[in-house]
Amino acid sequence: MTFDWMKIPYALLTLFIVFNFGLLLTAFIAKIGARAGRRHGIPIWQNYIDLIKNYGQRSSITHGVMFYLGPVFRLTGGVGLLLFVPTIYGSEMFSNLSFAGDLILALYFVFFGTLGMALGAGESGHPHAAIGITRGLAQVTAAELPLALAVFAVALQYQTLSVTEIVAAQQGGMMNWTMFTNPLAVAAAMLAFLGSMMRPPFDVVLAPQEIPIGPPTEYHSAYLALMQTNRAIFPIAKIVIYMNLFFGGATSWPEFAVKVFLIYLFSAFVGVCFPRFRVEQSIRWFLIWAVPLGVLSILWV
Amino acid sequence: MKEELLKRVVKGPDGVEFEVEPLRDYYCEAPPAVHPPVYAKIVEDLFNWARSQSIWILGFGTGCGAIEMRPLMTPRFDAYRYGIQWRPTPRQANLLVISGYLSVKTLKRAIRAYEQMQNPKYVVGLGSCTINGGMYWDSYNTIKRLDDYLPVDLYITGCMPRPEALLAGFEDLKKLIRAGKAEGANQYAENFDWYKTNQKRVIHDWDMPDYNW
Amino acid sequence: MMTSLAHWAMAAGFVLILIGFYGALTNRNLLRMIVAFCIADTGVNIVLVAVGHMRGRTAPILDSAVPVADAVSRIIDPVPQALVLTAIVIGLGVTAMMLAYALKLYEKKRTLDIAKFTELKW
Amino acid sequence: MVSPLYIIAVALVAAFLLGLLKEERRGLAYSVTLVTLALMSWISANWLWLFISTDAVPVEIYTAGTAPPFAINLRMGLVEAALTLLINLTGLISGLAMKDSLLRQGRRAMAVWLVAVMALSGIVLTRDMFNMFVFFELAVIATAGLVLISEHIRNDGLTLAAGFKYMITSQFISTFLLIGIIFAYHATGTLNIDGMANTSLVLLNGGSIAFFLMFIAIIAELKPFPANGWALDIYESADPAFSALFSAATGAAALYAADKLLLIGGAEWLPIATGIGIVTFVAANLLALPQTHDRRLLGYSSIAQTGLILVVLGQRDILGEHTLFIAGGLLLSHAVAKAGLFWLSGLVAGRELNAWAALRSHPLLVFAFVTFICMLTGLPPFPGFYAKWELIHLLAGEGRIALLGLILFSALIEAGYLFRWFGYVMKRESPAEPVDTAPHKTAAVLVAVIAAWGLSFLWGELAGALFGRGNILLALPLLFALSFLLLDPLPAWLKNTLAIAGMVAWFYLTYTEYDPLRMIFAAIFLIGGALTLLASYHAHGKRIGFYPSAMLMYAGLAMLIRATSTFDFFVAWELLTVGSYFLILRGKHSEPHALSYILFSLGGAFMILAGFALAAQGAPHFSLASLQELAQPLAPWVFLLLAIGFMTKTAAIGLHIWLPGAHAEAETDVSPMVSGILLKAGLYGLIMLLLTMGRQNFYGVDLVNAMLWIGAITALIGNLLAIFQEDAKRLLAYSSIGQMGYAMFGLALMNHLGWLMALMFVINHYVYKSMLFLAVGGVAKRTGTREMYRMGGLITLMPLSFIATLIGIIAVSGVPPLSGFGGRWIFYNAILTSEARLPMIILFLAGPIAFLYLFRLIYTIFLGQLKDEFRRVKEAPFWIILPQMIYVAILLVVAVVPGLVLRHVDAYLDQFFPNGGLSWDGMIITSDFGYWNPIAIMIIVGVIFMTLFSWLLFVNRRAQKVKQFNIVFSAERPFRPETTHFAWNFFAPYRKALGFLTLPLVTLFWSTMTDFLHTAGDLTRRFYTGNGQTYAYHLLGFVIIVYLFGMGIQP
Repeated sequence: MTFDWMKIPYALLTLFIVFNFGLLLTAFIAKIGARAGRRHGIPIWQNYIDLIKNYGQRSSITHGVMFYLGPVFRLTGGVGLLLFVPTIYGSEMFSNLSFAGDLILALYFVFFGTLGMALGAGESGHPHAAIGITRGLAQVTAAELPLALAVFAVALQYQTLSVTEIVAAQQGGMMNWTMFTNPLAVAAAMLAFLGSMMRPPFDVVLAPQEIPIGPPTEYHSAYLALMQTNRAIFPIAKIVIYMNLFFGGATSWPEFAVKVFLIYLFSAFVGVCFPRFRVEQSIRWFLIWAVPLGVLSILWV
Repeated sequence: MKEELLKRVVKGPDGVEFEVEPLRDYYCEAPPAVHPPVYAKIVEDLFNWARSQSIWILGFGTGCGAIEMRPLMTPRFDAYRYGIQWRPTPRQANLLVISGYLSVKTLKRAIRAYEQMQNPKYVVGLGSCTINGGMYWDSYNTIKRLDDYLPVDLYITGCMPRPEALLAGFEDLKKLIRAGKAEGANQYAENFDWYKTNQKRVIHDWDMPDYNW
Repeated sequence: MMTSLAHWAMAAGFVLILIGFYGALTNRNLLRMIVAFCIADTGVNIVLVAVGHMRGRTAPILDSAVPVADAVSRIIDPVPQALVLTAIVIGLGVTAMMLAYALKLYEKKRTLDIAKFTELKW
Repeated sequence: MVSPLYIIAVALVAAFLLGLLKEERRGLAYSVTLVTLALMSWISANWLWLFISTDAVPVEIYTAGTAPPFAINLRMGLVEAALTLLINLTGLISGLAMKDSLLRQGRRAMAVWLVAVMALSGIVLTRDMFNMFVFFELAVIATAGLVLISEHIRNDGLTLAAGFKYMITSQFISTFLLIGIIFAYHATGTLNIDGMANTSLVLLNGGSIAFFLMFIAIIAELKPFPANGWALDIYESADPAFSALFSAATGAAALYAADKLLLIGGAEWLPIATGIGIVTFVAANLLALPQTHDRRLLGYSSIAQTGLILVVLGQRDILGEHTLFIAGGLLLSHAVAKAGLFWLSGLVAGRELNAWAALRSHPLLVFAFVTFICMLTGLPPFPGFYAKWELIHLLAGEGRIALLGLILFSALIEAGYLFRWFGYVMKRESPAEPVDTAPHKTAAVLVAVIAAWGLSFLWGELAGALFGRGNILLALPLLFALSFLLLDPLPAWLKNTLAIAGMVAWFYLTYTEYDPLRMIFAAIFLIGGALTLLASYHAHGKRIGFYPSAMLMYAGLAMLIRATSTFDFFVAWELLTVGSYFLILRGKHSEPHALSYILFSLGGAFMILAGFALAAQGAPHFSLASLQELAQPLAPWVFLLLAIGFMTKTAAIGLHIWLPGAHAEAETDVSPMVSGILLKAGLYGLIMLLLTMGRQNFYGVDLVNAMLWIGAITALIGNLLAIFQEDAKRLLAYSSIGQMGYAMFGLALMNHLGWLMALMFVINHYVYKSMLFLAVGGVAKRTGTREMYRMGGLITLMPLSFIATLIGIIAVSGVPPLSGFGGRWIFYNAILTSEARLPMIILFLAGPIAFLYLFRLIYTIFLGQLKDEFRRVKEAPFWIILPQMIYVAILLVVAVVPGLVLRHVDAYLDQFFPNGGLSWDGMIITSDFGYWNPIAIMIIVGVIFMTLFSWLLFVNRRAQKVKQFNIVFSAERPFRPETTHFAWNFFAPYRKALGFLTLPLVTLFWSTMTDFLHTAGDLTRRFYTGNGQTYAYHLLGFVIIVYLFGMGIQP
């Protein structure tokens, strides 16, 4: 098997860019959220400081092997997800490791981190972690459904499962984006997107005082730092998929930055405007509002 | 509550009986370790700077002073812009604010919460009550001097201190941290026996391991 | 065509059978039921004989009065008569058996009411 | 040859001689009785041998030296010889079983016994109507006499009352019979049966009423519903050995008498006989359902069987020359099994069905019981099976569908109460009173067992001669399985080794025969089965009964894939069903679940039988391949029946309620067998069906489309139910339901990738479900519970089980990089080409739900808080771990190189679905839509994972290892692990949101159905009031109804 070894440094470069972008973007979004509350909010570089601090914590404890593996699974999931999807359309350099699999691989790899995190948190033996996981898993099953339907509609629409080809089909003007050619699918997917971002109204998973932030309640120091790293990468990786599928992908880093930011902003926007759902409410909400859109989008194609 | 910590004999599924000693089987018995700064100075300085710019307070209001902390999150004071945030779990928090008088009952919880935080960690005493008991100086139920029980890095006086005072106090704490002088966690580990003796003197129903990992 | 005597006999036989059946179905006393069955048996026997009867012929006994040569044209059908004999014997046996049962049942429960022997059911 | 007349003469002389003996010489009298019966049997046997070995014509015996009509004649032919042998042997063996009672009652009872047997033989032999009447009356008097004499033994009056009721009824019967005979004689001038038949009695003036009277009298002797209250009371109260004679011999004689009468009545009366038969068959089985008294239950069952045989006699117009084979098979099955059961009931002290649990301590008697109920139910290889197969086929060929349906329905009810009873035997608390193991009594039972198997062999040979079928008993896998019956005294490990060796050897012998499709199944059934059996090494002792059952199932599976004709297929299907039933029943609390399993399975099997029968249209041979030649309007029906039949095995929604209990309650090493392996049999059936029949249109409904929907809904509901289970094995069982739904969906897509996905599911599901069941079973074994919330934190104590579970759940969930992902990837590619979008949406919902129960499984068992009492549990036994580790290895290999297996299947599928295959380019697998590179995925994920893991390990190299209570607990501390382990009602929010989907509607439906049947039976039986007069009314009512029906249809 011939393998282009240059792909590795290129992939690492993508990772580096996205990592930094993610740290800044999440801080920026947090600032926007703060502004909505008429605060200044955290400094833009706060995420870097937090990360350094957490890596710099001197002591740590461990609950067992799976406790270690939790964050590792989580970050592997984030990094893998990022690398399995081409970031910049038309760029051989930033097509990453997408030769390994298509859209389906990306969709299922999302769960890799989720599952690993759930296991790690479970190993801590903390009931709140388990409660948080049950909520998270329960919610994600409902939230993933409209996304799956939308993705399927898109795959049907373009008759391919290759992300690159889907992006290619959307080139040549904004009106070729799936957002305009298949608005129902995009609507369904964006509602699903809300559910997967752990922001209000779907953040009961992390209820800070009831079940002190749920799954990661026992995580600290370097474990937490690893998970924070993932917090920077994973949402971007996910948004990259949305961007590629629905919003024409990106042909350059600035376009990438703008699109990712706007998509991210959507969840932040909804998040600051709405209060929290209980889990069963959010499940019903997804089934009643998002799923029919997805169904329609599939029947439409 | 102590009964659960007594030794008990249980029968396994294979019918064999054996003894369970909760303090040994369910809790880690290791004493706290001292974690001196080990990296090169420049690295430690970086870390200290980061620690000072990223203070995560444990969201635990121990007394009436807790009410003065809430405004810090509001637009008026907005402590976030100074890198100060609240975390709901001690594992992730760096700073324990003892907000006002501390009843013996709460002391127990405060000790647990403190011990479960990771090194380095800081304690700030808020209000007069943490210094000398304040108006409760003769109460049967509150402790008088906080630093007999936990290593306090900083006191913020007043009854009550205003949020502005808190902010000022945090800025002072940051200076201490940056200077590498906020080593309360190591101090606690070094003088562990002394602290424990003091703690046990006031907490009569001691129903936990000596160190709560 | 049968003779009118045979008609009457057959009719009487059937009436007896019906009387017997009626008696057996309506009387709850074991002995009365047995008697009713006897009546029915008799009816059956009469019917049997009546079916075999032929007008103007003699009994199927081959003696000097009825030579073997013309027996076929002069005697009535012997088979039903033979059947009746067998049936009577069997009827006797059955009746005796039922009476024995009645006796034993009475010894057991001191009653002859058929409706009292219903432990076995469903 | 000894004249058959001696059968009667010897008995009479002996009975007379007995009267001359002194009352005290009871031993001698008993010997005389037995010798006489043996002599009678010998004469019959001699004749039977003559007729079997040569083509001898039946012999007529003229008693008075003249031909009828002037004298009585007897006839000895094949049937007569067989029946008299049956009667005399039953008399002999029952006499043996009744030894104590006969000795106590003395010579008179023995004489009466001889007369009874003689009279029954006489009924069979005679060709004279009046003579038959005499023999009937003799039988009646003898029966009544026996009852009367034996009364002083029980001394409770019950027997007496029953006897008197019998006398009342027989008075009515004899009146009808006599009047009928005399008028028949009057009309035809003869008493000879053949004479009456030749002169067409029913066509003569008054002849039909005469015939009706005779007919109804003989039929009444068959104890038809509802005129049979008296017979039931006799069954319930009489000595069981006598009941054996009453059921087997009297029944056989009366049936033959009815057969003779039908000869006279001709074709017009056949429907009446059929009608009476089927009503009796259905009603008696229904009434047997609520019975708790063993002998009364057997009585009902006897009546039902007689009804069935009457149906066969009534269907002789279409059964033709096969009537004898069919009726004989059913009659002998009934006679042997019923006699055996009655003799067996003589060994059991209690009269409740539960009391038979005492048998459990005697494996041989349990085997006898199994033999009898399987024989009654008509399972292979017993004669009833052949008979039922032919009967159903001939009925279907002539389009008598309603009758066919009623027979199968009623047979299912019968199987229901018989197997329920067997469940009691195996699982209920054993009563204090032990089984009476007097040698003469057990010998009787064993003779019946030997007769049962002998007859099975004989009928197999007959079927071979008549229809060219192979003898089931000569099939090598079955013989191998049965040989474990003899090997059962050996230690378990030895038998296990033999079993594994046998399965591997069989695979080696046959592997060249399989195409890639069958190869997958063969590998799973045989090699996979052998692998699963490795776990059985953990069992100590002998494990009596395990290996015969398991090997029976595997034999069925092995035969299933090699079957080419519908007959072979169905035989294999029944064998694997029965074998797996016995396996499942071995679980501690599996009684109700095993019952529902066997009922659903048999119901499904009957559907399959009906489907095959419809397809064959009377052809004696029908190969599976010819299914594709079926045309409208038959084809959709056949498809429907077969599909439903197979779907009971894959537990499709609506037919799934048996699975969770059956799989969960089974033993540790049985669960993987019945889940990982057995479920595939249903899929194999569906594949076979779809391959041959393809799409079918049923009144505008595309059946394959319907299957698509069923598959999707099954997947959803299975998964949804799985997340709410507290019992780990039930969770896995529900998960199996869901997985089977996926596979069914894949098949129903009817495209290349859909099938590939289904086959991939077949392999994957075998591997990971076997592994998970073993892992969970090992944990349950160590902890003594299957409730997940009672476990927790076992990861450090059972690390290997944890690893197996972890790999298993990653594979099940379809997360890359393990093999489950391949299935999902193919699935997406498959549905892209399908038009079925709506059911697919349901499947989309089902997918993520799998995460919920999988996480719950691993978390609540292995993570979380360890409980006090489990602090010292050890890792699961080596032999349970070993197969799991092999499965882990397989999963990893398949994950990296799925092409090993898949590309062959993919290539093979090209011949059915030429388009849409995958292309295997080196490491990359490409479909029309996407691509997938398993090795690259594995390497990338592995590298990232290991890098991060080492980094974290380095950073945390000094981390303090803490214990389970060192958690932040809102500044408190946990009190006990039980209150800290969050596990019960794990997905409460989900229940609130979607719980309505899990309402047990299907269970409600089926339980309402069974309740309805029970209630119907329970209400109907109330009309057997126990009053002799009421019974007489029933009889008269029956006569009138039959008269109205029978004479109403006469011209």
